[in-house]
Parts: sequence; structure tokens; C-alpha cells
Amino acid sequence: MIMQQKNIAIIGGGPAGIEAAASLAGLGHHVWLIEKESELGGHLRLMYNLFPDKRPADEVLQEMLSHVKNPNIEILTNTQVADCKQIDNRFALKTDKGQTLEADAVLMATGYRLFDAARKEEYGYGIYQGVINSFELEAMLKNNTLKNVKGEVPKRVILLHCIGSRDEKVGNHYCSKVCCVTAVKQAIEIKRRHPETEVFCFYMDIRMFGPFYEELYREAQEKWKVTFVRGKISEAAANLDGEIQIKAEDTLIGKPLHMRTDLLVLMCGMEADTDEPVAKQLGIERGVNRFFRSTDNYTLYNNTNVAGVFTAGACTAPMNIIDTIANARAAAISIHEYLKK
Amino acid sequence: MSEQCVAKQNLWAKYQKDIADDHYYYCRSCIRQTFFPASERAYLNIMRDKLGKDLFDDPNHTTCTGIAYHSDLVPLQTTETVIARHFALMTEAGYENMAISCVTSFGLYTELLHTWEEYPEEEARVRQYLWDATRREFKKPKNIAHTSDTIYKFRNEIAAQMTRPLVNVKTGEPLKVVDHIGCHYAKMFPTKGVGGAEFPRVLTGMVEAWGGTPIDYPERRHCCGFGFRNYLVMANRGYSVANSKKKFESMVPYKPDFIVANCPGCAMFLDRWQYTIQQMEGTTYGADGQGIPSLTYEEMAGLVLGYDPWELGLQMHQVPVEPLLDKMGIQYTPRDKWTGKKH
Amino acid sequence: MNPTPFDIFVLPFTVGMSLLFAYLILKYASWIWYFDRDDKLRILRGLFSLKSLKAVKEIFLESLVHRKMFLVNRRLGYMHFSLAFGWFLLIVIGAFEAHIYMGGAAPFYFPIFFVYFVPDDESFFFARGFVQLMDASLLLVLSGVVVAIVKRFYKRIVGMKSTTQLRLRDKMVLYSLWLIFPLRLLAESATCGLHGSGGFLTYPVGQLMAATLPLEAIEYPLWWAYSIDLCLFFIGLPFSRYMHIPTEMVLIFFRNWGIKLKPDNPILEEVMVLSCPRCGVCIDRCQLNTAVGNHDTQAVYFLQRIRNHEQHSAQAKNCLMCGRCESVCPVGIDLNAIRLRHRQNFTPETFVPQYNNAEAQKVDVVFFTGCMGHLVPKTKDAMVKILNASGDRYWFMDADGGICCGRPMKLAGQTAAAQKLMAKNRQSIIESGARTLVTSCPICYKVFREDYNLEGIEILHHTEYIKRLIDSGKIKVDKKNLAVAYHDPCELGRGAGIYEPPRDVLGSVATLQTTANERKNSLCCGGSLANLTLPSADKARIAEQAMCSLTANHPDVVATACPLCKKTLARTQMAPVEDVAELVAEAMI
Amino acid sequence: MGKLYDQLMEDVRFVEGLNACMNCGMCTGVCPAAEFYDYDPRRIVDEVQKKDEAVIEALLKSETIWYCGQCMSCKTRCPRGNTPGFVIQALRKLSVKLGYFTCSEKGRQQFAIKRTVGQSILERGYCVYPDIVTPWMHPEQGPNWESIYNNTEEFMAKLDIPYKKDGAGPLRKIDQKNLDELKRIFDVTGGTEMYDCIEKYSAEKAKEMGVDIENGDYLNMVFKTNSDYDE
Amino acid sequence: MWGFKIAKSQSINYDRNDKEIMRTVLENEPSLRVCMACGACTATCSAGNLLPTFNIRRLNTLLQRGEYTQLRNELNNCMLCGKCTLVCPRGVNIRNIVLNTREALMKYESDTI
Repeated sequence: MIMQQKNIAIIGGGPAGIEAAASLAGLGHHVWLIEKESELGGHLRLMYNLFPDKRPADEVLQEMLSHVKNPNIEILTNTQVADCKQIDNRFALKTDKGQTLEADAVLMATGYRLFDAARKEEYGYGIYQGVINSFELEAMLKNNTLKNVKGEVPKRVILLHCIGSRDEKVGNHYCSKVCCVTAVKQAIEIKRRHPETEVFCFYMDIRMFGPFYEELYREAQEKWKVTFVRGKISEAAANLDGEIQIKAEDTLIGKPLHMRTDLLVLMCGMEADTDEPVAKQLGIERGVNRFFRSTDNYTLYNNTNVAGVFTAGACTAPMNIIDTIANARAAAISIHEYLKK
Repeated sequence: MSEQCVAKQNLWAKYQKDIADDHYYYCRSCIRQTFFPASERAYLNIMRDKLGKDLFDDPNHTTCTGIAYHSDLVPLQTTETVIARHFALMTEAGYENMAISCVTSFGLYTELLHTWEEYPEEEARVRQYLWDATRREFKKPKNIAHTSDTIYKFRNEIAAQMTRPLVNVKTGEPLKVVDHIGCHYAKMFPTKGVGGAEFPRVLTGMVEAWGGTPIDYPERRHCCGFGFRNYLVMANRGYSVANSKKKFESMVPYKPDFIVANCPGCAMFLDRWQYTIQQMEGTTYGADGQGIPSLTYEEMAGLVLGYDPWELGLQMHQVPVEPLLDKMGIQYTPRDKWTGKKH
Repeated sequence: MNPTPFDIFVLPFTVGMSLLFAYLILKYASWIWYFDRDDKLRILRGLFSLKSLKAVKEIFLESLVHRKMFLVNRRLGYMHFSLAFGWFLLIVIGAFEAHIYMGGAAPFYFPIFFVYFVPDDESFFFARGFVQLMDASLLLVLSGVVVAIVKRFYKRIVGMKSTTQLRLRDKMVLYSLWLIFPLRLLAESATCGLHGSGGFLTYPVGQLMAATLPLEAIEYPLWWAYSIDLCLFFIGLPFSRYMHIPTEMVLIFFRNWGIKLKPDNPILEEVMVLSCPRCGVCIDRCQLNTAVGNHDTQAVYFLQRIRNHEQHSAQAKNCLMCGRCESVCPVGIDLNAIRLRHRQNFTPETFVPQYNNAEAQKVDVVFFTGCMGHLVPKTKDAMVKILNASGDRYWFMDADGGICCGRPMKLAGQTAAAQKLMAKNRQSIIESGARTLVTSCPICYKVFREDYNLEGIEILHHTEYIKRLIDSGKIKVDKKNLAVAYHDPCELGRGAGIYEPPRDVLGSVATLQTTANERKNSLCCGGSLANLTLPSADKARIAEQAMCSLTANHPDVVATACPLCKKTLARTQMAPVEDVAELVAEAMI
Repeated sequence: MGKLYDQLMEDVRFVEGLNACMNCGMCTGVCPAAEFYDYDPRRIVDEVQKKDEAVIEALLKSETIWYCGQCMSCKTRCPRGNTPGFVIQALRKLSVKLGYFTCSEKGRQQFAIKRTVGQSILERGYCVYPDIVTPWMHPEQGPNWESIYNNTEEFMAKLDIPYKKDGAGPLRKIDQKNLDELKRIFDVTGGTEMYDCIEKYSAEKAKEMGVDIENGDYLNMVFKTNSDYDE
Repeated sequence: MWGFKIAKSQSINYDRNDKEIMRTVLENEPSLRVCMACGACTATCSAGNLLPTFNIRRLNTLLQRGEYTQLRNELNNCMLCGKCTLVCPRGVNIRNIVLNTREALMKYESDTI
């Protein structure tokens, strides 16, 4: 039986949206890929390279983008959905540019919002120049501009894990999963470029969940001489020289640890984008972690409480690129099966 | 405005505390009345005479037992019931707002109200205790503020009446002021302090409004070291002084003109420990080698409003305040320091 | 009687030889001088005893014939034999020849240059015979030289994978040695060629030279060259490895007189170090070479570094002390003991144990499983089962953990600290009143036997104990249909000489296979606590090497008798590894 | 008497102060006491949450629970919403209740605090009062304080402070009616009981140590002894 | 007169701490770097079994932070039995770290006295 071509609206043109669009088009469907920014790629555009293989992020993005050059895919950049209604089994989406899209299914691929480091007030992010977040470090690596506040190559860099993750004080009980391995990747990259720079990772637990992540962690210790300290930094403050003084407990000793650093990098976690309008209008439920709730975490991961609305990628939970791509493909299959019925 | 300032403003915007406008039931501080009795009087005077506010100083008021509580002499329920008695006194006097002079008390009152929210059975129990002991009943206050909150609230009104801004009259430069916030002011409940726990605004707001420059330094948030039993028992005082010393050493490179604290204990310790360290180790802090004066915010407010330094009780400080008075261009009669001035 | 011949060219030789003798006499005297009183007494007592005769016999067999080296490697043995024994013959026969010619005393250079001075005199007794004998001896030596030269460049010719690497000084002395005998041949042949004399070797070579070379012109320089070369060799000898020749003989005497290596006296070590002929037999025995590819730490290099006063702490630490080298060393140098002595030099002794053993129970048998025993609970449980069945009253001394036996500390060179641990354990053992001490761990076993002074208490490895239980019928076992290859733990086998009891026990519970590297030749598992620095990956390589050998005949189980060996070998996952005690416990009826 | 952990659970501060610790160390990192004592609040919370009775008993008898200065900086930072400072309060209260506080040098100091601050509350209505800040107990207060102390009445009069006078104002005299109310509150809420506990167990300890409690020797001892200084 | 002494900080001051011994030991035994603080060494430790306050795992960290006073005290408890090295999942030669640290500490102390 040949299925009639169906229309699917994908909200969000990051890795999940791109990959799902390619898969759905490959299954013969027509896709609108709606992205509010001027370019596709989402957070991936901001990254320098990707763990665990250290493959350049641009290269991965370009390869993914080559899959959406397909007549079945209509890419709507600089576009936001202004209004969205469910009419019977179909969805009427009005864009802010006045287009009306009639979709048989909607895929939410809205990604995540980076945790605002300023909310962890004790580190003085935004107040002390030497305190930056992990994406700012990534940009420094990408643009080759790693500098301390005096414009010199930093003598010491501290990467502090779990910012905005596993933290009741900011309402995020969950682990953002990717920050540990990101820190390790960034630590290696710093050491690769500046072997004289001392790099420390302050962590609570090292969570190396993916293939070759643990190996990367060991490589950071063994080959790149990155020092790992078990203890979350309690407080940071700048001194007159603009260095950051930190206080932590070295929990493996059981004593407070004080040291100075040129840069304190806050490894910010992922948060759900709770302002996303389509989800609000369609009444898509969120879990206690504020990410979209799956109908079933095992068998119906990409389904939501609204029939015809699906989710993929980091809007469902903190997720790395590898899992996001797999998850987007899974969502495409789920949508395909739904539309067959 | 610099990025840093914007970030601080954004942060402070999150901690806009509700502070009552008028009609306060005044809660006295054990330590303030002992070491800074004139500060207390100056506060009441500023509020009443300069700002035209109504404060009730109740002869029936007593300690909240906070120091005993944090020294583990009394159980929580005793302290709760003593505080409940103050609520009853306030209710009986027809007041709904509290202005609390002591930071430990302020923290305790806040903690108590929070606990009663979470554990209503605890409130019921305390009401019963109070009834059994005193036959009193109470309404919970509508608003509780630390007395420094009220000064912060009216800082611009004070600025309007200011005669001696926080400016070095010789150089015309703003005075550099280190603020020290009592730990129990906002560390336990950041939303209950003006500006939160990490970058509190309550004192820096006053300093800025009155022409000074607040100084941030690495150990700004560190405890003065009082530590209750750590000071009360002689054997433990090495801990107490060491913490203040840590702060002094961290602030010295910034060459501050004076320290201001909103907690009576902190103001006293940051004064006395300088003397102790000087005696024990020979180190005198401060750019001029005369120590860094440590003021209460009432004393700071009194000075900018032109109060006589000896009426403000500045002679009770061990670190000499005269160099600061000279910098501010405040006239004072040296011989009145100890003989007093009748007015 | 002939007049004493002389020529000025004998002077270099004479000077060299005299200097060497003077040096050696002083050296020998200083060694004896620096021995402690006990050792001096031993020398006095041994000097005119049968021990000295035994030493002479040993010198003949080992230093000249190189019997042990023949046993290890026939080609290498021949090389050393031909050089040493050939030269010995040249000296002895030459001396007879010269003395008979002179009819009495001859200056000591005379035999060396006999052909020059007496080119064609066949008048004295056995003159023709001597010529032929001397030629034969020279040929023997020359054959050795050829092998040595070939070995230097093609080491596999003598059946060696590795040969010693030489420094410049050694090379110069080596080349002077190589040249001695060819020069002697050329000089003698030149003289013989001029006089038409010579033996079966020198005559044809002389004739050939006469036909092709201006003999009158080169004869005299050749003798000069020979003399100078000898001089060079003799002067260089004390500073080269050839010092082993005069030293080894002394060592053999010392050993026979009962002098032993001591931690606080360096003399015997010096003698041993100088005795090393750098034959290199130890290199191929060393698994750090064969499994890991290390060419720096083997005994020969280690001794060389000591002798040359070079940095050797890394080499002192990087040794398994498996004893494989020591067991084949032709000179019989105490290689492990020397290695251990050099760990003492840089290890502090600030250790104070702050713990005690459990209270001793009054029993007949004390069982001590050892630290490592706790890592192999199955072995431990098997021993408990066997001990329970034995009917002996026993105390499991470290059932809940105990103080380490002290050998690991001793192996790390921290002897004084180790003794503090030993004292604590010794006290517990003695307090128990037991007559027998059984241990599962060969490391503990060795130290109990060697350092604990447990007089009146019999110390048994558990394999010995189990063998007794089986022999006496205290436990009964069933022979299973199981093919077992046995791995000799280094400390138990080469270290303590316990080869048969584990095999006997295994024979009664399973079918024991033979393996390529057994008993004295067994391979180390790599887990050795004696090696202080070996990275874990390298340990794994050694374990694999051992397991390859053990599993060649596809046994069902590899058995061993050491918890550390078991743990280390099992990690390779190449075959199941069980302790002898476990197999016994399973086979018990 | 229930198990120690159950007794701790009766204290609302314990319930509020201990969720589940993940040993991140943020409390210790910022703790002033951890910097100057051999003290690790994280470890205390971790030990308590294991609910091992022997461990809790050891804590109640230990020096370590008495180091905390109650600044509550830990409460600000804990990412699990714990308050080690509250847990400490609960432990100390139980330690006093069971008399375990006399097992430690720091714990025994409770007697000195009770005899000074504790007495002052019931006698003067305030924890602190110039009369109890004696120069010999407080040399660090300096010469200015010493001269004020020696002439308090005169000095306060010059400053117009109603020292020991009736009516309102700082340092005024609290009348007996109010002191009686305070005492009754202490009686019904367990304050008096806790005071009595401190007195009773301290007297026992003084006897055990052979130190006279009546003549002030015990007070002097607990007030001044610090074994750390002897090292 | 005072009845007290100004307390000294017991914190680890990483900037001030000397790292000479750490560097020496890391050079001789680089496997020290890959410790992931799992505690397997402490769990199996023969000395720790008899003396629960002794924590061989903590030695690694003390060494890497330059906390030599505590390190020296703890170090003296190790019996060098080698179980830690045998069980380490990361192949850290802990026994050799102890040996090297003892050696370096002794040298360091004789140099600094």
C-alpha cells in the first residue's frame, strides 16, 4: 500500500529537527522545518568540536545539513509559530510571517535553554570578569581567543561541573548528563593548545555515560595532566588582580581547599524552554523536570499527551548530539507509524 | 554602566524585599545595647525625628534568647515561645510590623515564621506554650524587617538631610567602605535580605546613596567569626579572631576607609579583634597604620546626618575613629570624648 | 743450560704483567682486610682445609671448562671454554716448554716469547711435541676468538637472542684481547717462516707469509705489537669486564670457605660484581626482556652499572626477583640479594606499626593466609575446609585480616620496618604454642623460614601440609578426571625449593600435565611484589607469557600454589586458574 | 528512650536540616569552622544519614559537633537543601539531654555558657549585659571597654543611656514581672530542664574529674581549657 | 593573659603549598594521575583493616595537593603489602607511590631542615 504524502511541521531546526526532517522526507513525507534563528543548527552552531572523537562541530553540522537538501523539506528560517490550533486530527499553524501550515503531525524539536549561570550567585558570573560559562569557553576555543582578564594565556583554568544541574537551590534536581564529558573535552583542548596552563575539573561525580567517554576522562588525566578535584566549589570572588579565588572542599581529603585561578568556567546544564508557545497552545504536558513528558519512557518515548504531537531531542531531557540524532530518527519512525494509521 | 553593574542590578532586582513604611514594634538587641547603646538611641532618633516614623520601644521586651539558642543552652521551643511573647506584646500594643535590631534575632524570627509555615503543628504547640506560661495570645507580624532594612528604605530621605557625605574632604574622593553583613541576615533566607545572600544591597545601598564607594573583596561574605560558643568561651576565641583576621587580610589591599556592619556583634568584633591582633602579633591594619574603624550603620547614618561623634558613642570603639572623622571633615572636641557633652 | 735471552720488546709485556699482578695482590689483600672478623676467621679455617681443594676443582670446572655454561648453552660454553682453557693450556704448556729448555728457572716473559728466542731449537726434551701442543692450544684459543667475534656481530650464532652491550672502555680491552692471539700467531709464524720451523699451524702460516711478505722487515715489529697488545690488555683488564677472570677464582674460594653476602658489608658484593663475565646468559632468562622488551635492567646491566658507579636505582627497583637469572648464572652470583642490597640505599625507616593481631589462641597448628590470601577467598575457604577435616586443633591467625608477614616490605628494602612487623607476627605465633605454622602464601612462607627464627615450630606451605594429610589418611581425596598444568610460584619453587609436594598432591586429585617451563625453569606470573615499578600492563604481558606456556597442552585447569600467582594468572582469562588447595577441597570425600 | 536516630528525628531542625546528602562538599568549602578546626560538616551529615547508632553515639560524645559557629553559611549553598548547621543543633541538643556533652572538652564548655549567658537571661532579661563582660573574662575587649566597665554608671549617664533604670530604652532594668514570664516560658518549654541537665551532668563530670564545681574551679577549667593550644 | 591563641588555617592552600614531592613522584610513577578515587585500595588495605583511620586512597590526594604533614603521618601506616596495587581498576601502582613518596619526603625534609 502506498501511503499518501502527509505534512509534518517540525518546530526547531537544531540537530533533532534537522535529523528528523531528513528521516521523514526519506520516508516520503513533506516537512516544514521551522527555525526562529536565521540559520539551522541550534546550539551545535556554537560548538567547536564534539566529544568523544573531537570531530569539528561545523563538519558534523554541514554533513547533517546536506541531508535536508530535499524537495520534500521546506525550511522556514527566521520564522516562529504565532498561533497553533488542533482541528480534529490536524494542526493549523500560523507563522509570524503570515503563512498558514496545515500539518498532520507536529514534531517538537525545540531543544534546550542553557542554564543562566548568574542564577548561581555565589560564583559572581557577570560580576567577576574571570568567571565565564562553558559556551563562552567553547567560543574562545572556536575563535582561538582563550585569555585571562589581562589578555594573557591563562596560567590556570578551573572547570566547575554541575552548574544548574543536580541543584535544588535552582530547582533542577536532574543531571544534565553532557557537562562532565564536555568539561573533559574542553580541558583537553586547553591543554593541547597551552600545555603550561594548569587545568582543574571540580566535580561531584564524574558521569561518563557514553562510549569512549571514560577513555576520554582517562586520557585527560594521563596524557593531558588535567587534575580532577572532587568537591563542588562553594564560593568564588575576584581579587585585585582579577584572579578568582575559590573555596571548595577537597572531599577526598575532607578539608577545605583554597586556590586562585585565572578563569573559572561554569559548566552550565540544560533547562527546558518553558516559554515555548506551541507547547503551551497545544497543551503538551511537562514532567517535574519541566522537559516534555513522554507517554512512556521505554516504549513511547517520542509521544506526548496530545495525539499527533511528538518530541525529539533535548526538549525531552538533557541529551548529547549522538543521542539526539538517534532520538530524532526514532521520532520520525514514530510519526510515520502514527500517520499510517 | 559597566556589565558588572548591570549584572549586580539584575541580581538585586530579584531581591526586592517588602519593608513596612511606618509603625514598627522595636526589638532590642542584647549585643547592640551592651556595646553600642548610643547607636540604638541614634536609630530611634533618626527614625522618629529625622524621618517622622512611629516606633514603639516596649519596656516589656526582653531578649529573644538567640545567643543561648545558638549556643545550645535552650531548646527551639523556648526560643520560639519567647519570640511568640514578643509577637503578643506587639499585638497587644497594636502594632503589625517589627523592626529588629539584632541580626541573630532577625534570622530567628524569619526562621520561626518559615518553620511555622512548613510545620503548622509547631505553631500550635508554641501558642499553647505561650498561653500556659503567660496567658498571652498573638497575631503573627505582617512584616518583619531588620533595622538596617528600614534605614536602607529611607536612605534617600536621609541623603536629602545629609550634612557630611561619605567623601574625603581633603581629596574630594568618595570614601571606600567595606560592608559586612551579619551571617543570619540573608544567608539562611536569601529572599529575606535586601539584595540576597551573595551581594547584599542593604549596606552598599546606603553607602552609595550617601556618597561613598562600596568595596568588594574576596572574603566579603566570610563570617566575622563570632560563632557564639566560639567567642563566649575564652578557650575558643582563637577561632573567632582568626576569622576576622582572614577578612582583614583580604580587605587591606583595597585600602578601605572604614568597615560598616549591620550586625551589632560583627561591628564590635571587627573593632576589638583589630586591637587583639595588634597586641598579640603587632599587626595594625589600615593604610595609615591606625586600624580600620568599624562602624555600625546607625553610626554611619548619624555621622552623615551631622550627629556629634561622641553622642553616637564612637568613643566605645577600640580602633580610633578620629582619622575617619578628620577625613570626613567632622568637627569634634577631643576632650569631650570621655567627659561627655551635655546638650 | 742456555743463557737467559732478552730483547727490549719484552718490556711492555713485563711491565703490564707486573702492574696487573701488583694490582691484583693489593686488591685481594684489601678484600680480605675489609672482611669482618667472622669472615676473616672463616678464611683462616678454610685455607688449608678440604674446602680449598673443592674450590680448586670448581675453578677448573667452572672457570676453565665452563661446565655450567655448557649446560645452558653449548656454543656459548664452547666459546668461553676455548678461550679460557686454550689460554690456560698455552700458559701451562709454554711454561713447561720454557723451563725444560732453560733447564731450570726462566724469566716469566720467556715462555710468552719463546718462539722468538728459540725459533728452531729441537734439541731439548719433547721439543717437537711442545711445538705441536702449543700450536694446538693456540688453535683452540683462536677458534674461540672467531666465535666471539662472530657472536659480537651475529649473536644468534651462539644461540643467544641478546648479548651484552658494551661501552668504549670495554670495547678497547675486548679488541686488545681479540688481537692477542692473532698477533701471536702472526709473530710466531713470521719467526717460523724465517727459520723454516714451526708446528702444524705456525709452519704453513709462516711459509705462506714468507712467500707473500717481507718477513725480515715485519717479524720484529710483530713481536713488538704482540707484546704491546698484551701490555694493553693487562693494564686494561682491571678496568674491564675481564677482571672477572682473576676475581671469579677468588670468589669460588670465598664461597667455599663459607663467606656470605651481608647487608652491611659491601666486599663480597664487590667481588661478585667483578666476577660477572657479562656472558649475558641472564638476559634471555629475564621475562622483562622477553615479555616486556626491557634491555636495561637485567642482572648483567645492573651489575655493570654498580661497577661503573652509574645511576642504578631504577634497575634496582625494576626486577621481579623471580630468580630465573640467578638459577642459571654460571658464576653463581647472588643476583637477588645484590638487587635487594641496593634497595636499602634510598629507603627511609620511619615506619611504626600502630596495630596488633587478634589475640592468640592455644593450638597445635597456626594457619596464616597472608594479605594476598584475602584476595582469593575461594582458596581461603578451601583451606578452612581442609583444616576442619584434618582433625588438627588450629587457629586461623589472620581470619579477619592481620599484620603483613613483612616480606613485601623487606623486598622494598625497608628491612628495619619489616622487622617490626615480623616481631608482632612472631609474637602471636609463639603465643599460640603451636608446633606447626601453615601458610598459603609462598611470600609469607619464605620469610617465615628465613627471617622469623621460629625455633621448634615447623613451617609448612599448605601444599606440604596437605600432602601430609593425604599421606597419613587424615583427609581422603578422589582423583578427578581433570587435566592440570602446574605453575611453580617463584617464591615457592626457586625461592624455597618446594617443587614436589604440590605435584604429589595434584597427582592424587587430577592428572598432572608436564609443561615446557617447569620447576627451576618455570616462568614468573609477573605479579611479583619484588618489582616495585613495573606498570600493570607489563605485568599482564608477563602473565600472558606464562599462561601461553602453561596452556600449551590445553589443560582443564591451571593450578598454582600462590594467591598472587592465581590472581595474576587468572586475569589473563586464558584458562581457569585454581589453587592446589581448592582442587583438593573439591576432591575431598 | 528510642533509638538515637529516632530521637534526632523528633527535632524539627533535624527533619528540616537533613534531606539526602550527596557529599559535594559545598558546606565544608565555605565553613569558617572547617578552616580553623579539624572539622568537616559534610562528613557529619554523611555519618548521620547512615543511621548507624554507634556512629551517632560517637558523634554525640565527640568534640567535632561543638566546633560549628552557627553562621549558617552552609544553608545558603547546599544544593540538596540540607542545613548542616541545623543538624548540628539537633545533635548538640541530644548530646546535652543525654549528658554526652561532658565526654568532650568542647562539650563541657556548655557549663560555662550556661553560667554566663544562661544566667543573664533569667536575671537581667538579656543574654548580654555590660556587667557580665568582665575585663578579666574578656581581655580582648581592650582598654576602652575596661574603663567603661569600671565606670559603667557614670559613662552611660553621660551618654544619656537609662542603664539599670525603669521604663524603656537600652540597658534599662527589666522588671520582675517580665522576668517571671520568661522563667515560666523556660519552665513549660523545656528551657529550665535543659539548664538543669547542663548543671546536673556537669556536676557529675566535675566529681568524676575531681574538680570542685562549687568554688568555680570547674567553671574556670571549662572556660579556659583548650588542648589544641598545648600541642 | 589572652587565654587563647589566634587559630591557624587548616585549609589546603593550593597556591602556597609546595608541589616538589608531588612532581617527583609523578615523574617516577605517572600512574598516580589516573586515580579515580574509587576507594578499592582502601577497601582492601591490610593496614586500614586494622587501623580504620588509615586511608590509603586519601594519600594520593594529599600528595597531589601538597599536604605533606598529614601525608607523612598517614604514610607511616602502610605495610607495603601491595594489595592496593593489585586491586586498582586503573592500574595505579599505589605501592610504588608510597615508596617514592617516603623517599621523596625524606629527601625533602633533609633538604629543608
